[in-house]
Amino acid sequence: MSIIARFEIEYLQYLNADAQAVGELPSLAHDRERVLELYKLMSLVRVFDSKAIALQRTGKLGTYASCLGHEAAHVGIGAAMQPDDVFAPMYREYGTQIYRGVQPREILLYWGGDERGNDYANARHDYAWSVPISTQCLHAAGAALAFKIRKQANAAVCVCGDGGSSKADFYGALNVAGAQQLPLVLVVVNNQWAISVPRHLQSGAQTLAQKAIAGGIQGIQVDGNDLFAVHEAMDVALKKARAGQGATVIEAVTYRLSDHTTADDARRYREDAELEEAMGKEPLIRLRRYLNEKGWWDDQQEAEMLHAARAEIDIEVEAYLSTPRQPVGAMFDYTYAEITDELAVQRAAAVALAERAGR
Amino acid sequence: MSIIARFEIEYLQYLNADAQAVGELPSLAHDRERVLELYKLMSLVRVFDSKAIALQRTGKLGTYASCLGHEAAHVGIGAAMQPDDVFAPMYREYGTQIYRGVQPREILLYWGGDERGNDYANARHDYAWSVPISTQCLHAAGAALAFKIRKQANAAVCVCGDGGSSKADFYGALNVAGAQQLPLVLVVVNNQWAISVPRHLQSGAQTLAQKAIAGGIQGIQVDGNDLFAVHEAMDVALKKARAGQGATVIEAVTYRLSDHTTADDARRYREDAELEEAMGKEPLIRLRRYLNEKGWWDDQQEAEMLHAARAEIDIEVEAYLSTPRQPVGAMFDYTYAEITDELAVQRAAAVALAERAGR
Amino acid sequence: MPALTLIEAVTQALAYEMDKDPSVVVLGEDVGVNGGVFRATVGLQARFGSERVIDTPLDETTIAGLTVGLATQGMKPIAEAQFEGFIYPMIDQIACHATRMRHRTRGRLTCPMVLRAPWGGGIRAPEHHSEANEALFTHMPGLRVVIPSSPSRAYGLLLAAIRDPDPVIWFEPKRIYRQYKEDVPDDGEALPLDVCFVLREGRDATVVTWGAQVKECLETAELLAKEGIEIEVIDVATLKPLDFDTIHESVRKTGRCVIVHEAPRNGAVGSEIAARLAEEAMFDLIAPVKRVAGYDIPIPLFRLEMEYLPSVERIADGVREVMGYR
Amino acid sequence: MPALTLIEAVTQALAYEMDKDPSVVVLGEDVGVNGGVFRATVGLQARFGSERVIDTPLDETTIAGLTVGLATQGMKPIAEAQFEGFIYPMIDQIACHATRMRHRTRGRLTCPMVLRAPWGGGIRAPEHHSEANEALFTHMPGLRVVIPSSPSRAYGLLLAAIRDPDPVIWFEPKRIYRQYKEDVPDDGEALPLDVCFVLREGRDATVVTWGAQVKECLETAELLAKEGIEIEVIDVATLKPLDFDTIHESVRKTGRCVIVHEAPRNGAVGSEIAARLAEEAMFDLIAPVKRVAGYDIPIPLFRLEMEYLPSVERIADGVREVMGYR
Ligand SMILES: Cc1ncc(C[n+]2csc(CCOP(=O)(O)OP(=O)(O)O)c2C)c(N)n1
Ligand SMILES: Cc1ncc(C[n+]2csc(CCOP(=O)(O)OP(=O)(O)O)c2C)c(N)n1
Ligand SMILES: [Mg+2]
Ligand SMILES: [Mg+2]
Repeated sequence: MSIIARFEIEYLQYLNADAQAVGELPSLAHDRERVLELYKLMSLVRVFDSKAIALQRTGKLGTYASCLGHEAAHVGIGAAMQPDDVFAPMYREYGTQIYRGVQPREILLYWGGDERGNDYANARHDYAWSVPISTQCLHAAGAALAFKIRKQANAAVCVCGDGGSSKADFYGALNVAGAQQLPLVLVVVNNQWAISVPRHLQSGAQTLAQKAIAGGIQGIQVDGNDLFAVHEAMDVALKKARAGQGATVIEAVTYRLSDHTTADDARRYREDAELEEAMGKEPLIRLRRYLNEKGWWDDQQEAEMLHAARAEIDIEVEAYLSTPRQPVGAMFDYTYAEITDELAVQRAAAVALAERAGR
Repeated sequence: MSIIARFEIEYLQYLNADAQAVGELPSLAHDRERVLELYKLMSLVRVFDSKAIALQRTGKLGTYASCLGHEAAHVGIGAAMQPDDVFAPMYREYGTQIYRGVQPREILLYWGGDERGNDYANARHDYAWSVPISTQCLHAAGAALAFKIRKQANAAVCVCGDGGSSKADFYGALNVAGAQQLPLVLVVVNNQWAISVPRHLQSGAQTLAQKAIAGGIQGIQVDGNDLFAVHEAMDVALKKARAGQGATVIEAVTYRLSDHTTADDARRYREDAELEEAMGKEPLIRLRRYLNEKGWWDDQQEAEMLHAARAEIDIEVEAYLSTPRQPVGAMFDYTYAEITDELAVQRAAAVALAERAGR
Repeated sequence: MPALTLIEAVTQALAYEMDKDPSVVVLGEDVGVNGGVFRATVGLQARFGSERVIDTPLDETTIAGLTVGLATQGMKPIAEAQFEGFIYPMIDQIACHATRMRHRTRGRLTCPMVLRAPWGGGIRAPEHHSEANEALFTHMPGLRVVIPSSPSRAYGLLLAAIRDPDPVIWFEPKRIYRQYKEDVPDDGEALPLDVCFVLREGRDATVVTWGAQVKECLETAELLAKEGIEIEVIDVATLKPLDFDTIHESVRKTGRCVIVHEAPRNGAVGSEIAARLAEEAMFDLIAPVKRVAGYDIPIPLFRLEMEYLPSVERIADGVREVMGYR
Repeated sequence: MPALTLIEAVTQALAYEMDKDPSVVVLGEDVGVNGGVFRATVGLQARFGSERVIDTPLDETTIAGLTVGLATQGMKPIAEAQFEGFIYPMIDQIACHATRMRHRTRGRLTCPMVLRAPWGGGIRAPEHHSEANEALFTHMPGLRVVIPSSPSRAYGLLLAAIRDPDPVIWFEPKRIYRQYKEDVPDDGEALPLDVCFVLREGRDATVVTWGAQVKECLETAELLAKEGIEIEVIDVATLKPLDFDTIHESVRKTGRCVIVHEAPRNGAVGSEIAARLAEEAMFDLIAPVKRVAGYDIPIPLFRLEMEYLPSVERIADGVREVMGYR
């Protein structure tokens, strides 16, 4: 019996739950403007999130997936990416998407039951939300393959959850990323729950980062509530990918502070104590403490920033609510590049019916 | 940055390519009767294999997948299993199957285009060959789950190839085996090729055994041409599984000395030199050298054994060739437990048509 | 006698059979403590334990393959796909193995299993939560495909599905999960898996449908009755094997047939019913067959989804059209 | 002018378009050095490099997902499923993403891709190597589904499929891969993806078919001509969208229609054609529609497979049956 292979999984954290530095901080942490920019985005996302939930509760939005508690992970991912990289989200990465130019009104339009929400004005080559779990991981792998074929120095990034890391498509992406040395970063945002299924029922693995080993690629676990750690791991992984040195799995450990979606009630399956404990580690307060302690931020600035954020989101909500429904015929117009004869007949009938009914 | 998990993959070999002991041999190696029994089975399988290829070449069999070079791996797997364990093969594990009671005539009948080949007289709860790659891994996982639910101290064993270890179903089995602590042994018979695709294009992983790490289960690589190593690793893994201590991945490193199937021509994509080198490590000669050096076996015994094996296989071939085709109606009789009205009509029509044509 | 909604009747049937038959197990995502995202398996894990009500990892391929493994080794698994739109990764194991174990092994191994999934549109759900993809399964030899449309039929048919020795695809019309209650005695009485149910008799036209659309068809019948048109409403219920005889018998009487379903029209279960009519009932028909179905587009997100689903208006138009022939 | 078999015409079309359009790439299992297990991609890797002709890991889910990723990011991927029986794990990515990218994003992302697979029975292959599962795809909005039946149609239709801005499922009838040769000029001329081909004219009955079965239908035409029955043979070729007009026009003339396919009858493409006839051609029909199809069972292993596939005998019987009506 001899040992033929050895592996290690590293854990990266810069700011602990008490916002204290653990070892030397990365350069981002010293860049006041940049950190404030990202903090403001995290705050904006949180304002957006609670507004969206309120809209849902009052019947003005469909089912909505909250991102409460994921702000550092999502913004950290976005901040490390370049515009020409490709992003393939699951369904709650508003922080990443807004950073990349997706508008809150677009996000609302989608959850409001209107496909036009996915016709992003910016980030036009990014994927829309991928409801079938982890299928986006293979789109990102395909995008990465396209970069490789075209010798384009960009990377593709996908995000899935702890649940999503059990899925065939995740493993397939991992496998081909290693086999083909793809410029891909697979981020597993491990928020401990997949709806009601706890992390330990998803996998017997000690870490989700170690799944990387199965594909022969690098894996790292980071504190997903630490913006600096997420950003740094992403930055390293992206540079490696763009340089043609292969793929990385990043497990960002965080916690879903909300229900799974507005259609869920987490009290059915989750202990209050667990939630409370997790609240103590949440990313926004942590970063604010860091800013406060640095003397970069005070309560007045916080209040002003929140005021501005609310005003900005109100405009977005207004834009969403005042968007008229698509005409009935629109549902036929994007099935093929050119409508087929058969669909043209169906379209005419549907439009006539709606007209007759005065819709 | 800290290390939060460490892993090692071990390699197991007892007899090297020159049939010399590497370290202390396991108890099996000292059991003359048992080793001879297994050697004879390996030899029988090889006789069977060349006979089957000959039948195919002369139009008396359909496409056939040879097991040349895999005899130690296959027999080693079978020999470590108990009758009540469940076996889920891919499509060339005749060594395992014959050990478990499947008859060569049944194997021929299946490759001869007759479903009755899968109606094994023995090993009645084992699966038939699974042509869709690695789908059998999940059947084995399900069987293991059944054992767990029934608190039955048995294990399920599946085999897939190096190619098969890329497949969604393999990863799914791995994942659930770890999550549910299933009594499962996943054997990857890595013969370096998946038809024309070499091992390195399947995966960037240094070993296929390390895929176990993704599921949080144990993985080990063994010399798949060393009967003792395969048997020992299987024995350990099966005992662990039956004791409720979880699943194992065993990568058995071997080489496909034949074409992929009789429909393939490996000269299109494979260097002769590689094949020649692999011939030097093949399992049968290696074990015979061990037996010879032990003084347990001589040329005369070898000749007699081969003679007997050929006679035995001839009887099987005869039984196969003299099996009349199923009646036409039979193709309708196993779609449902009871034939549906619609199928009864179709059946009557098909039977009438065949009768009219004198078939 | 308990008054139950359709989904409560599903739960009652599951509990009944788990209680009677220790080989019955339930598996899927969130079926355990959470009792399923629609609450179909609520209470089962507490009652029967986590070894028989299993929260699986999030991979539909895994769920399907495990289910085949369980079923072929003496268990009777009832797997859940959380929505019909997530059933696609299960198709490989269903098509290649569940439907063929018996065939492949000449009866040595069999695959008694039920694959349950909420099905269909109309609940203002996100993308992929509103599909009607039953046609993918009715084309596969070896399956039964069932869609109940009332609490009592859900109870009786589900018991039959669980007891059936072959694989059953079982879709639950989620739009009518809680539409109304019905007395559903927990008597363990199964309903037959090979007959259509005639829900309303009528002399003028036969309306054939299944699932949630039964509701619209019955409403249409009320509406048209006021116009003097009496339609016969047939709930197919078991889509495979298809009880064409009941449909044919009705068409013999009415001479007209309108097929209503929410799946896209092209290559749907309605196509097969129309084809059977074209083959076997041509001389019974006064009017051409009429299909009122989903359009051949992906079902739109919810702001437009009701424009997509067959409405009372569209069904009534369809019937009036065939009434134009005499 | 090169005389090519059907599979050689496929290779020629692939090479033509790869040469013209650098965004075209080929991916699948064994498509590289080996040139595919049937030799459809032979020579392509040597000519266009291993970055454009990619041997993927052995996972159909991966191949399908990569293909969607490539297609949505400016490439034109042509993926191969090694056999139609291994296409099932691809259905999720096809149904949920390939068909919907355009729809979901209102045209922002599109998915121009071709998924090729050898298709159909009759070559004495092992289990799962003889399926005819085209109906699973014709039901999906957003797809085109094409099955060529001659070398020149294979060439022209494949070029059209590659150039099409939407996803195309492309099945190759492997039984006639090398049945005969035809002059197929390498002129880059595509054929239309929305018409049926009338291969033989006839006044008495319309026989509608596709794929390898075209061969049996044309043979049946010869046979029946000797009995004085003249059948019109239509090769549907593009199954989705369906050119029903050509079929209808023929039926208007003949008044009789026999639909021939090797897939199981229930819920097949033949069902849709028969349904359209029942809806739109009832008063043109003298005889009921007749389907001659695979039985509703898994296609048997090869010792019995020819008993399963529609034969000249069965097709002729079908035509004779509809000829009984006048
Ligand atoms: C293929 C598929 N199966 C099931 C679902 C239903 N579903 C939606 S989210 C979810 C849990 C996802 O958990 P995780 O991946 O951990 O992400 P999280 O929601 O926790 O961020 C499930 C099961 C789905 N969307 N897709
Ligand atoms: C799902 C699926 N895809 C493709 C194939 C075609 N195929 C048959 S064997 C094979 C290669 C298998 O290689 P490996 O797993 O290494 O096993 P080996 O044949 O080398 O023992 C392929 C691609 C198949 N049978 N099933
Ligand atoms: Mg989660
Ligand atoms: Mg191999």
